[in-house]
Amino acid sequence: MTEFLNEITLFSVISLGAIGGVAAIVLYMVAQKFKVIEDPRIDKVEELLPGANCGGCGLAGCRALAEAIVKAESLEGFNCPPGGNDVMQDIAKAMGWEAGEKTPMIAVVRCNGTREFAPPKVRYEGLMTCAFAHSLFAGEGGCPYGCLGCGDCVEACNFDAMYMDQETGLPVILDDKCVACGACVKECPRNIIEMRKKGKKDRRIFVSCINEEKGGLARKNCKVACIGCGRCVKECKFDAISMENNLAYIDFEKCTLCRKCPPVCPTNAIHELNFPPRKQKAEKAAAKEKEPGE
Amino acid sequence: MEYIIIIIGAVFVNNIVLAQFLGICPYLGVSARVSTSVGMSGAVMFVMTLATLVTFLIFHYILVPLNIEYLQTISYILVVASLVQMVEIILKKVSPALYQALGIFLPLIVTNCAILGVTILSVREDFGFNLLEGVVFAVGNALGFALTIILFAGIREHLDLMDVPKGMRGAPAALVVAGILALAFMGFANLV
Amino acid sequence: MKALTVSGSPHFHTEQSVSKIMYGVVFSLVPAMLVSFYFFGLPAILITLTAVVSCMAFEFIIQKYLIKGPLTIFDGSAMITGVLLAFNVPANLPFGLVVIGSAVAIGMGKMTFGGLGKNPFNPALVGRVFLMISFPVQMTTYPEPTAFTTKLTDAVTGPTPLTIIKDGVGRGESISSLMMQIPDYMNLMMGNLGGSVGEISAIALILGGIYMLLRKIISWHTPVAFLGSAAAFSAIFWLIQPEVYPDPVFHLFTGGLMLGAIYMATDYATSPMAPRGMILFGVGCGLLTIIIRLFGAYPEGVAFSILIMNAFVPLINRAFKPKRFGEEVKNG
Amino acid sequence: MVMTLVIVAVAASFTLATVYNFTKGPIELAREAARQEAIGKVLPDFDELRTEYIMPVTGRDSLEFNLAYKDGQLVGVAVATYTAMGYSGRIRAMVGFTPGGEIIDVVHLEHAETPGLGDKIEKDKSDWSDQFQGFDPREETLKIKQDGGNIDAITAATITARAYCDAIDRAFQTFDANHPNLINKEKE
Amino acid sequence: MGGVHPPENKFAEKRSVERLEPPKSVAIPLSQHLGAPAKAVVGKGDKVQAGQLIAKGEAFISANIHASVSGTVAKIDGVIDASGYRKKAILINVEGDEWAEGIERDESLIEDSNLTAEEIIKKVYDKGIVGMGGATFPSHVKLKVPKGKKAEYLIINGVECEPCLTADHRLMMEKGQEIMVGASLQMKALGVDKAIIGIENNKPDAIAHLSKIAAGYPGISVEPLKVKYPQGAEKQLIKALVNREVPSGKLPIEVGCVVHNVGTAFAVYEAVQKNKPLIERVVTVSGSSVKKPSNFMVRIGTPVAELIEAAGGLPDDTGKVVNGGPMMGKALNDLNVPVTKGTSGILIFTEKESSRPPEQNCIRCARCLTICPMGLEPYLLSSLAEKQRFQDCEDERIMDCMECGSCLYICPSGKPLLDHIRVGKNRVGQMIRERSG
Amino acid sequence: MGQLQNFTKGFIRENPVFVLLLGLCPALGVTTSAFNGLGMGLATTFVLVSSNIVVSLIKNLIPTKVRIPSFIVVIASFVTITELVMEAFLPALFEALGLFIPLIVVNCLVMGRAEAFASKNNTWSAIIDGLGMGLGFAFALTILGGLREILGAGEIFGWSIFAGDGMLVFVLAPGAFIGLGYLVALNNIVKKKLDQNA
Repeated sequence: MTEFLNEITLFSVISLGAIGGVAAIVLYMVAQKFKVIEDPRIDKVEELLPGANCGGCGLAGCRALAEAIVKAESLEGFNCPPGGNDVMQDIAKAMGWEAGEKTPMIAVVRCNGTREFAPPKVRYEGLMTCAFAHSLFAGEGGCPYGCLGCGDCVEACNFDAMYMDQETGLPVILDDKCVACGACVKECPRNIIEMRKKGKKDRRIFVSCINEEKGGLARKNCKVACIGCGRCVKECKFDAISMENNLAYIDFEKCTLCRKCPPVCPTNAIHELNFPPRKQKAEKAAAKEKEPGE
Repeated sequence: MEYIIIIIGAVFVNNIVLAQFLGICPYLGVSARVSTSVGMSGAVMFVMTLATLVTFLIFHYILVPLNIEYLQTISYILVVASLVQMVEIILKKVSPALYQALGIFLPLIVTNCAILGVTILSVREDFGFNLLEGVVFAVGNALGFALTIILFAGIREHLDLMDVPKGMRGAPAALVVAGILALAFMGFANLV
Repeated sequence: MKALTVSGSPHFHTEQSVSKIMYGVVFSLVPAMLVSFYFFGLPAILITLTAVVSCMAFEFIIQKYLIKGPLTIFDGSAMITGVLLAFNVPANLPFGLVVIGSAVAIGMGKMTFGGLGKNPFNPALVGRVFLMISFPVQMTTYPEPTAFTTKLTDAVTGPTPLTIIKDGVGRGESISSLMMQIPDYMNLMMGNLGGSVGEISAIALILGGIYMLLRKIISWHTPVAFLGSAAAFSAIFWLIQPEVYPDPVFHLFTGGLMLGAIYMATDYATSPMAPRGMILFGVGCGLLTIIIRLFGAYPEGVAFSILIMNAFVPLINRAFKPKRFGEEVKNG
Repeated sequence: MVMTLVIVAVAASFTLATVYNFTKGPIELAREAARQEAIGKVLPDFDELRTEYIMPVTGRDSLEFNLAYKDGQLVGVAVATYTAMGYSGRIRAMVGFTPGGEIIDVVHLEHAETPGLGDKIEKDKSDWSDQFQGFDPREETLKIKQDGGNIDAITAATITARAYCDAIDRAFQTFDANHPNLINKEKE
Repeated sequence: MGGVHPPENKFAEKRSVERLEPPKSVAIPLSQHLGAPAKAVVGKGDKVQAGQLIAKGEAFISANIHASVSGTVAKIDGVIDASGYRKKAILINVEGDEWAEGIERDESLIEDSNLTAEEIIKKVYDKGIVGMGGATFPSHVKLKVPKGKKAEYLIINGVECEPCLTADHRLMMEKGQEIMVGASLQMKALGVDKAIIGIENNKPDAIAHLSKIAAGYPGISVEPLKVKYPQGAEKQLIKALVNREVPSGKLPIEVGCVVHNVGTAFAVYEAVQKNKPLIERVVTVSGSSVKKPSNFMVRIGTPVAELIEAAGGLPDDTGKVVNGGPMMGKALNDLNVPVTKGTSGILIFTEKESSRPPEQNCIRCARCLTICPMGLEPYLLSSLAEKQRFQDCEDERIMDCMECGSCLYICPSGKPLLDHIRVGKNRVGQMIRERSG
Repeated sequence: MGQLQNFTKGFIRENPVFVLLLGLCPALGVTTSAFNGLGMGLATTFVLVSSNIVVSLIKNLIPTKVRIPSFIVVIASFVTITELVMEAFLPALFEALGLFIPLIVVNCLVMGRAEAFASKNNTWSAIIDGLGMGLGFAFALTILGGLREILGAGEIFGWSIFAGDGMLVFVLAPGAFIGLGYLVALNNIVKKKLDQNA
């Protein structure tokens, strides 16, 4: 035992203890003297981070990441490679960002101007982005409100929840992948995509057109355009449908998904999604019964 | 002249990143933008010089006389860590502008093996540096780090605008660039 | 009537295209090719063919199976890489190494970054330096030029002028005595000297360069700055100690300086965009070349210096933008 | 807070010291074994070894001279020498001389030369260094042929070969300069 | 700096201006100029005479619009114009060709004028004169020198650097005297004593002709200019003629210059001396496949299809019809769009000519950067815009781009540089507007 | 996450070198041969596991303010122990790894795991985590070392694979970067395949 208590041990313990002590005292004093008041939440987040200061997050160390997170008020776009997902979840918990239930939303494409319904009249050549095509002309189909079909929205989607249907030339949204982030809505230069309530069992009814031109003009370019005839407005019992600028709009907050409006639309501009198929006869009979009563 | 040789050697011939593999983490991590990498280089230069100075004294006046050189690693890391933290705290208070430019990179530097590596190298027997030479050596290495990280940041910004194939995007392309840079720097072999 | 086309302006387009430019470069290399075939014979032809074919093959394989993108092997760029790579190696290099070099040039130098125009470093030089570092023995054994050989092996090998000078100066011999061992300047210019396949004939390379200048494929800035600075820096050392450092003319006509200045440093993707940047780039290349030649371990520094300067290009492009219209108001 | 850190530091250093004390012996043994092995390779049989340090004619650090005796007779001197001219960093080597000054053999101790090229100085990588066996620096020149000496260079690693010669030459020059002294030691 | 040399293709160079009869009906858009649309002052069923005011430009930057024919207003409705979108226009069914009172229709030259500067500007405003070069900036605004600024030079733009177009060239040859008078009137309005007419060297006849006439007009000189595109862009022209650079984001008046097109000078002459509003203009109809490349004097509002008919009809292999020059003009998606005040030419491209080269990787040849007349880096702006880095776009001064199309013309890789840059400009413009309010 | 997954994730999915890009300095610096890579990997594993154990044991005794310095001291101690033991019993490996042994102390992997995992979990999990990550690290280093050894010298673990010279680049500095670059790319692809199958 005495062998181990030789002078090397002594020197080691003393000098390292001294270095440690001096370092700690100096740090303590400096920290006291040069205190800067900051958002206490930064400390809280920093404490949860690994503290390895490896720079793996692309920022200058853990504190920088903590500051960035607190400043951004969200965890989006931040990642801590050594800490992994667990750490991020801890932070979310600590900051209380997880709570708060949102009504599930989903994006819908409000244009049905497929190549069939709105046949191309001119040929577009050049940069295949809607942003540019929009600045150039009304679109191959001629509808100045319709989908340009260059797929800017698909590009914008970070979740692989959209693709371009090569047949129709329209984007398609995959219900199970869409997280309603709104990127596509922002990207569309014609504001065709709308964020709507996901609905019970993913069921949705909406007017798949945003053309505000007069009926004839709209119809000239596209067979399935809303011509602003107003029949659906009359049909709706719940005041969910409004008519403005020759265009019907279904308010998803008021709509009860009763499925009364789609059949009355003369241009089939009203779409219903994820409903079971209609019983043709019963439906017609019901419609006939009602009509005289109205 | 001797100092110039030390610096040229450290910057070009035995570049700290490309030939010695030190400081790779910040080299890959903080080189996304030229402006960031300039800030990082400044911070590294500052800390590397200071740390080498302090550890050099500790090594020669505490560890060697007491015959406890084996405590080099542990005492160095303690010194470097607390030194960096101290500098950071002071800088934050005294000069917020400088802190924004350099200070925010300071925490990264604690675990930057370039600092610890250079402090250990500078007391290596085969260099036999005196204090001033050791400090010049540290400055040279910091310059070498700065040169490579800034060059690298430039190339990365350039690659950002290119559609690098998916598999190679990010770290792989960055590493290959580093490899080619290292190849090119081999041309400086034996310059001094 | 068919449907009208709608597109953004302009509605006119130049006749130039990527492949026209690329094949223009290949065409301008013909004189140098002929000279090397004359001096190195059949092996030079075979090496060039091997490099071109394997470069195109690797580009094809990578594009088809790894990147799965459009195939562009016939746009001429892979061909240029192949020719330039072949021009940068000794004529007696084993074919296996040529293939490895092509794989590195195309795979690592070019396709890693996505292909044509995206590579930060000159692919042919990446291949060359890779070979240089990996196989230093084979890469520094140069055949002596002998007109019209058809022998594939057993060519007489000998040192290049640069190696003679480097070793001689290392021994402490004087330049004037060393100069006796190397061909006179006329022969140097024509290409009658040891060296890589395509770098030997300064005259042929200059001819190609003039052709490219006339066709506006390259601008004069980079080559002139490169050659000028190399001459200037070597002249400074030469004037100080003419017995230790060779004269600028020697530097200009030996090694890969001409090939580098005219063909490698002017590579579009890896050189600066704006004229002022090109000049800085050329000066940097020239300076580094001379430093490596005079003080480094390698007798030749053109490849290294161009690669190093390639790394500076993004920074140079940031620093040297073209003069913006209306930036400084000059009223007069 | 300060106390915690001090306690941690003290605990750590105590542990380390213990380990150090424990490994100190083996480390020295290992070092000594390596040295002995190198000396054994470059010298003939001996039964006694004396070590002294002599400043070389050129260079910064002293050289380690190991004088080997057999039956009281000096049978050879193993010199641990170095050079800073290596391709990358310092090269250290052990050179064995006969009392007359002829080289018995050379082994490298430490180097960071390029693997595949410069590392041909290692005995088990290449027999290049065998050419030093029986080399008499008084008769021939300890330089590579490119530099006008009598040593074949390593292909594509001229610098390493040149550096190795420099290290051996340093050993020889120092040996030569101190020759009478060293021989005299034998008589003591 | 900069500039490209596209093939000139001036097929209609030697064809004198031909006057087209008014069509059966016209559609006169309410927005034919830069700035706010004019407000219609007639209604459905109203009878109008040629030259009668039918819409008033009330905003600061706007212009009056006059009936170009006589007849009955059929309706005011959306009509597809060159922008590709439906815009409000006044449709008039033509009945006879009656002209409003006070307009002199004979061709005799009236040189003298005793109007003051204000009166001239007033007339220019009343008669709805706008820039005829293509930008259609209301001329009266340009003639009013803002407070604190001083005009030194009037520059008359006779460059016509766009390939194919010959309208200005013919006008210079046939109405040289009138242009001189118009220029003198503009000089008076601006209060300057120097005017320079810039003409590219590829029109030696026009240079000779105008130089001869200019000798009789004090202060007016004719300067031959190097042939390059875009020599006729305002800022480039000023640089070439008086060696001054208009600072980024500023107007020419900043360096004491005001630039007007020769067509505008002619229109000013007609407005001031003949009381004639801007209701007709010279339009080149040309193209390699066009049977009869021509220069027509047409009424505003005439459908493009009628012009093409007059030039020999639409060739079968037509791929593209462009309103304006080949470098900056807009491709039409409908041939019934009306001629407006800014229509300088209708160009017809064959299918082969109209297809773009296939896009390849950018090889960084730096051609776009060398030729950019504004000293920008199109390759960089385009990739920044493509990567949606719009802040960087702004820092790289994307807003200085005047969309001359040189970069896309010269690009050997066929990259849609300008397309990307336009998207970028749009987004950066949006950003700037959001920032300022 | 099960303990098994905790253990295996370090090999491909969360490989410290290939995916997290941690500890690259030693990964590049010592991997001139498979043996050196393995040695370095095991040394790091030892430090990682032991410091994880100690950190998880003392986590409640350390005030947060000096948490990081204390952990550094703990790690540094184990690094020094490794250094001493290796020098005593494996002098050849000690020579080969050189500077990179003391530099284990600044390996982000060690610090990161100690902080992120060990300081929040019990000792048993900390051991598993340290072992998994450490062996993943050793795995990566061995692969890279093996690759460089095969291509550069034609050998693996010292056994000759093919005669003649290899590509020298791979034993030199550039080869380290290039080799690692392509291995990271390869790992990305493998990971993607695994994810698709999962």
